[in-house]
Amino acid sequence: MYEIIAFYLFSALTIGLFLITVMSKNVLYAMTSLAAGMVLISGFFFILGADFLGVVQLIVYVGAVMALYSFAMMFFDATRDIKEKNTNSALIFLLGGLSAVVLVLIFAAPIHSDAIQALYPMHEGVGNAQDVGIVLFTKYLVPFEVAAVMLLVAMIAGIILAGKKMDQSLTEDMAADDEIMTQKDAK
Amino acid sequence: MENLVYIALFAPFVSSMFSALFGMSPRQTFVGIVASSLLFISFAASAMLAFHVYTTGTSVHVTMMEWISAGDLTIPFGFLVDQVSVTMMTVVTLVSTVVHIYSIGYMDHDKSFNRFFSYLSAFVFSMMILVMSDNFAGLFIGWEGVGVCSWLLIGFWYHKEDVSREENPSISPSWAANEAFIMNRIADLGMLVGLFILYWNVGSLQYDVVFSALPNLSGSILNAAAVALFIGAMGKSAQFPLHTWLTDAMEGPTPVSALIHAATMVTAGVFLVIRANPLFAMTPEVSFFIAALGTFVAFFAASMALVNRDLKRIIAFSTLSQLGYMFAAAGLGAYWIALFHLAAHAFFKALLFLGAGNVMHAMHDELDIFKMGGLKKVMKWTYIYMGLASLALAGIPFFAGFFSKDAIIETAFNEGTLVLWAILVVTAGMTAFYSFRQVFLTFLGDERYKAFGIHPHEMYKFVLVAMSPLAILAMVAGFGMGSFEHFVTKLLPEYHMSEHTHHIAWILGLVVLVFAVGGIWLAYKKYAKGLKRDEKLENSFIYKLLANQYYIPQLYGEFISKPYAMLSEMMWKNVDMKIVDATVDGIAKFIYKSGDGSRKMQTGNLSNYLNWMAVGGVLLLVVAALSAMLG
Amino acid sequence: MDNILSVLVFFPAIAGLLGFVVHKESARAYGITVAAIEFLLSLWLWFSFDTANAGMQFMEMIPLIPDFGVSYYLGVDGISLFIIIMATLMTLIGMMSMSTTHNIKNMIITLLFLEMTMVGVFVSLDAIIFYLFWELSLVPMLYIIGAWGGPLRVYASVKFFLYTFAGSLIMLVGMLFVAYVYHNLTGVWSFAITDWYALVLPVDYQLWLFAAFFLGFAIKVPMFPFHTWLPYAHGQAPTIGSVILAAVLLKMGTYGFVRFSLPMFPDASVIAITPIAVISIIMIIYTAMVAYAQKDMKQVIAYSSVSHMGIIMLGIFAMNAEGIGGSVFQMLSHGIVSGALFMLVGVIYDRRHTKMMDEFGGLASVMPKYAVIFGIMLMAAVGLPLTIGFVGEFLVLLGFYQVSPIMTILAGTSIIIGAVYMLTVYKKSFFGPITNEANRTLKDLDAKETWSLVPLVLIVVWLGVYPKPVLGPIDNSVKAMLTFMDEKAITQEAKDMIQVARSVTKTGEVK
Amino acid sequence: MIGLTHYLIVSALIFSIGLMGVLRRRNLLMLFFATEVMLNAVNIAFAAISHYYNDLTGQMFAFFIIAIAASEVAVGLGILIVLYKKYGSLDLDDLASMKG
Repeated sequence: MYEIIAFYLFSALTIGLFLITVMSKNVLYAMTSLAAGMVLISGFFFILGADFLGVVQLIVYVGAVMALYSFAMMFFDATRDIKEKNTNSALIFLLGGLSAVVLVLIFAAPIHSDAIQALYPMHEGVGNAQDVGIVLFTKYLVPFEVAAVMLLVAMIAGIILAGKKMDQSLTEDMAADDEIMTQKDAK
Repeated sequence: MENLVYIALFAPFVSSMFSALFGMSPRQTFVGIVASSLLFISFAASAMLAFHVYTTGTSVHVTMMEWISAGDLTIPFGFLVDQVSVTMMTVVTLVSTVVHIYSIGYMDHDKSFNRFFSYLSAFVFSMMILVMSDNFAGLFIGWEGVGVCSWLLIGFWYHKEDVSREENPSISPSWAANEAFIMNRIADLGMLVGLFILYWNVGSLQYDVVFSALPNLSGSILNAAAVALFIGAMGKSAQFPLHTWLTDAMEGPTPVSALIHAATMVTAGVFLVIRANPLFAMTPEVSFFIAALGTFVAFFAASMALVNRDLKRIIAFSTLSQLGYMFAAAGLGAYWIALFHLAAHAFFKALLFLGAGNVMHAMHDELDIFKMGGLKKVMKWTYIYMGLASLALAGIPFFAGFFSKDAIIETAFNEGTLVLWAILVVTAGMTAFYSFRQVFLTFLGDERYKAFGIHPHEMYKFVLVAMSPLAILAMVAGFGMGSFEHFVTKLLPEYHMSEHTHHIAWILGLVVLVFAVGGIWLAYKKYAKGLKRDEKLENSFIYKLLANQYYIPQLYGEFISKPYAMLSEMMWKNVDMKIVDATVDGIAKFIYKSGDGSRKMQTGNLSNYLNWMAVGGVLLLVVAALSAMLG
Repeated sequence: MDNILSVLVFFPAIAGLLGFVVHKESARAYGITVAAIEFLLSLWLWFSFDTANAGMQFMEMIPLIPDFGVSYYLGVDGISLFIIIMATLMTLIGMMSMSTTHNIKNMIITLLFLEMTMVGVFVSLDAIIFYLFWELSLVPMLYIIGAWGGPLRVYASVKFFLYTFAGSLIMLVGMLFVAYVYHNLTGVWSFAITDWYALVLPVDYQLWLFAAFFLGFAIKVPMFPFHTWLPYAHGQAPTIGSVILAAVLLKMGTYGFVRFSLPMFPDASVIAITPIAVISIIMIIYTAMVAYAQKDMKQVIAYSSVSHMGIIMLGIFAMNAEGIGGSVFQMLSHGIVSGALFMLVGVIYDRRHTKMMDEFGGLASVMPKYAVIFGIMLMAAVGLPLTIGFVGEFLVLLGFYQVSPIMTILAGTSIIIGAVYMLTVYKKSFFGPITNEANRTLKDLDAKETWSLVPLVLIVVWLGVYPKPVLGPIDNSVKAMLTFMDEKAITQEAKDMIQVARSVTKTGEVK
Repeated sequence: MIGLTHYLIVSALIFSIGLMGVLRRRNLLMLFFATEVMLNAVNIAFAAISHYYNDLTGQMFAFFIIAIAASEVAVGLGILIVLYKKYGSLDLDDLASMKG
């Protein structure tokens, strides 16, 4: 009973929050609701018994990713409302709606699961983190290492891409840039 | 004997090659002399072979080498000298030799003198292959070979311009040459089909093998083969409806007309029917058709000759008519009579043409007999020769034509085909009329040529001498009829008149004679005193119809050549360019345009790309859902 | 020399590579020398060829990708031998007569590469190697047309390339499928044609595969309605390009039918007789009519090529030794005759820079030697007996008569309409008075042109009078192939249709 | 009782919301947000499948997706900053240099 309530609560909340993320004109609102949605999704993971995944979700998404976004926001003007041309919104809603309907249809259809056998079954009485650790460091060791390298690469890439001309302000108007350029030319 | 065969065959070839060496150099008389001597050697060899065959009664058969060998087919270059072929060889080489010598005189002003001899000898070589071959394929080599030589020789004066049909019915020498070649090709297709039929049913194209296998074949195959071969014969012998090329072929130099289009090549069709007599003897329906067609052509051609004004064309029509006689005889089963008429006709018709050549030479290539007259004074010998030949052609007793033609008419009576007999008799009268109309208009009466400022002169002496063998043969050849029959019937089936026919033969002969003499008399009355033009007659429908050759050349032009050209044009411009090629280009254009069109999708706007991606994704989802539901 | 075939294939290519260092002035002499050596090598191949042996000879085999059974596998039999000799001969003659002067070095090198691919196609016994050479041959030709061609050269060369390329890709799919089936049946991969021969396929497989190969070959032949690239390619190509294209490249298509389609898919081939015969007859008559309507001398020859290729196609599907042997012979005949005709058109084009017939007229008076050689080639083209053209055409029609008399008569009209357009060309160009003053001063054939054309004339006459040395080995190999097909055919209809050596109804048998 | 289907439907709905965001938004930052939403939706599905089939593979996938999402954000944001420096805008309509 507790599980049902939790599921519906989380579902309603995440859908609502993500809708705000997608619809909102304000970047700050969007980001905040996204972060909240992420937290609630970790709730799903806890319900599902994937404790470790839930924790990772919290740490990585809500902690790291959101932090990245918030830092990135500092480069841009987050206070301004975003002006977008929303052409063809009918098509967009149609596509979104259609995909939702079709996906739901597919998933709602009975899934024949007889043929599916667990390759790496969970063990009763053993913690999720332990299970995950065993699989991650045996079967998925190589992908895990690759993922680690990828994260390193991404980090370096992020620093290099964002780090150029850090001395210049992005939020001030571009005229300053031009001034600098003209000064350089003058020299 | 084998060497003689090769000498007879290859002497003309050597002559041709020798002349060809000088083909592009200016006129050299010795070329003509060498060519003529080589031809005479060929004639001598042929005569010796004839003597050999005549005395021993055996035939000479040589196989030179294998030609084509593929699958089960083996075609050798084999040559057979028997009674039929040796007759043809002798006639061909004799007339050829005379014509060669004649040409030295006739072509003496022509800058392509050497080239002419090369072609002429090549023709003789082809003709020798045609008559000597021991198989149908070899015959076909000669058949096509004479066709090409005929093309070369008709178009000898290729530099002449095309003119309208009203000005010159055969447009130009090169046009006439092409017409002749193409018409012959139509018939050659029939001939080829005949060869195929025989091969696939007999397994060989050798005469002896084919003929001995004939009794085993079914009637329909025999008929098909006979019809196909006869179609081939119709082309070469210019039978209706493939006859128009022969008169147009008169564009060629006159010696060519004498040799090719009178004495030898055009008789190849008759030769084929005689050669394949076992086949035709087994197909009475086809044979009767041949006889009927021959009779029709005899009359048809004679009718056109009645009103024609062109010296050579009249003779050409008469050739056509005489070929009809030969086919009539062959079709009625009297093969040896056909062959006899072929030989006799070769002599007097060649003589007639050569005489016409003399007149042309004298009249500076004027051919309209209405512009001649009175030439007897300056061209006595030519007059005599042409008179003799015309007498022979008309079938006046004791000249060559009398015996042979009479025999044919008698055969028609003997076979009970009285309609054919009647037509042939009437045609004999017409023959006499047009022959003498031509002779009288040319040689007698008022000297109309003077109005055109022409000063005619007699031909060179040696030319006249060279023509004399033909003249003599035209007079006396008929007397050899008995021994000829004896000679060739060793090979050809004998033909005997019935008791009844034999009984009344003299009456039949008399009837023919009455018609012939009547024809001559009519011609004499009308034309000997000079030309009196009868406007009313000349404007009558029949006269115009005949003068325009029943409008058949025009019909062919309007209903075959022109539509073919138009259809070709349409095939090219509309079908090939606008349908076939346009389809291909259309596919290419479609690919290009679809690329060009879809290029607009590349707006560079990521949002649009995302939209497209989503559309694709959703579509795939839908497909997945549908297939899951349906599957 | 055991590996004479490899030498034949790669000698021109290596010589072509070396050609890059040859000086421009001597490039032509170099090319002619190489081509002459290559020609002599091919003649040597003929002399050491065992004419009594109907099978493959001089075989070489080096595995290239053993896992997939791809190997460098060469061999010749009576069918391919003479096509190879013709290819080397026509390359030599083409180079000798070549009048191109700009970029001559590039031209020579391109031609030598082309020669490699041409010889390669005809000696390959491995489908992948065959395909490789087949496609490679497009590249030099594309370059020749595109670089030395007429005003529309880019369009023509791209059309030529894409069209034939599209067809051969489908053929490649077919080849891969055959290999796949072979793998399924035997458990090993092989692309060797001789291995494929042993494969007995069900009729429906045969039909699909036949169709796939058909597309590749038919476009190359080119069969109606895939022929429209040809007039453009010929119309725009330089003389040498047209000569090689008509003489050799087109033969690849018909050769492919003989080498692949017939022995591999005998039942499908028998089923295809009627449709292919109908297409062939359309080709023969239709393109002959189109040729008649042309104003451009070269286009006439180009369309006449299509018409003649129709005869060859008809013979291949006669399914008897006469027809197929005649077809192979006709390939040689057409190669030499049409090659010579294109060279002749090139001669007049060099002098007048036009190929339009109404520009000419009366050429026979000013250029007698030219007119004579043109006349001989024309007569060979219309199939005059005692020229090379007759033997093949006669045998093809004779062979096909057994299949269908009516169709043979229709196809036989080619001897009539062929004469119609050829004689029309001759009359328009050579006969009549000289109407165009520019023609009055034309020079007759010079030594270079004469020396390149006279050998062809000699061959035309020699093989017309005495075709046995060539026809004999062809006949042997064709008979062997037919015997093999007859044994391999699974349906009774096919067995009945394929005539080995018992083609003639025995005398006395009443049908 | 809540079954796998329920989770999958929720996942599908969230995914569609993300998709709609991707389609609708022109601002690159917002696009990133929408992408995150989609990734999370998938993660839910994986975790649910993992749970209901009693198999850890699904969770493994989710881990890697999170790892990839993290790198994506790091690199992506770096690129965004460079873009913003260069064009002064993050609007897709202004960034049409790939027009074909």
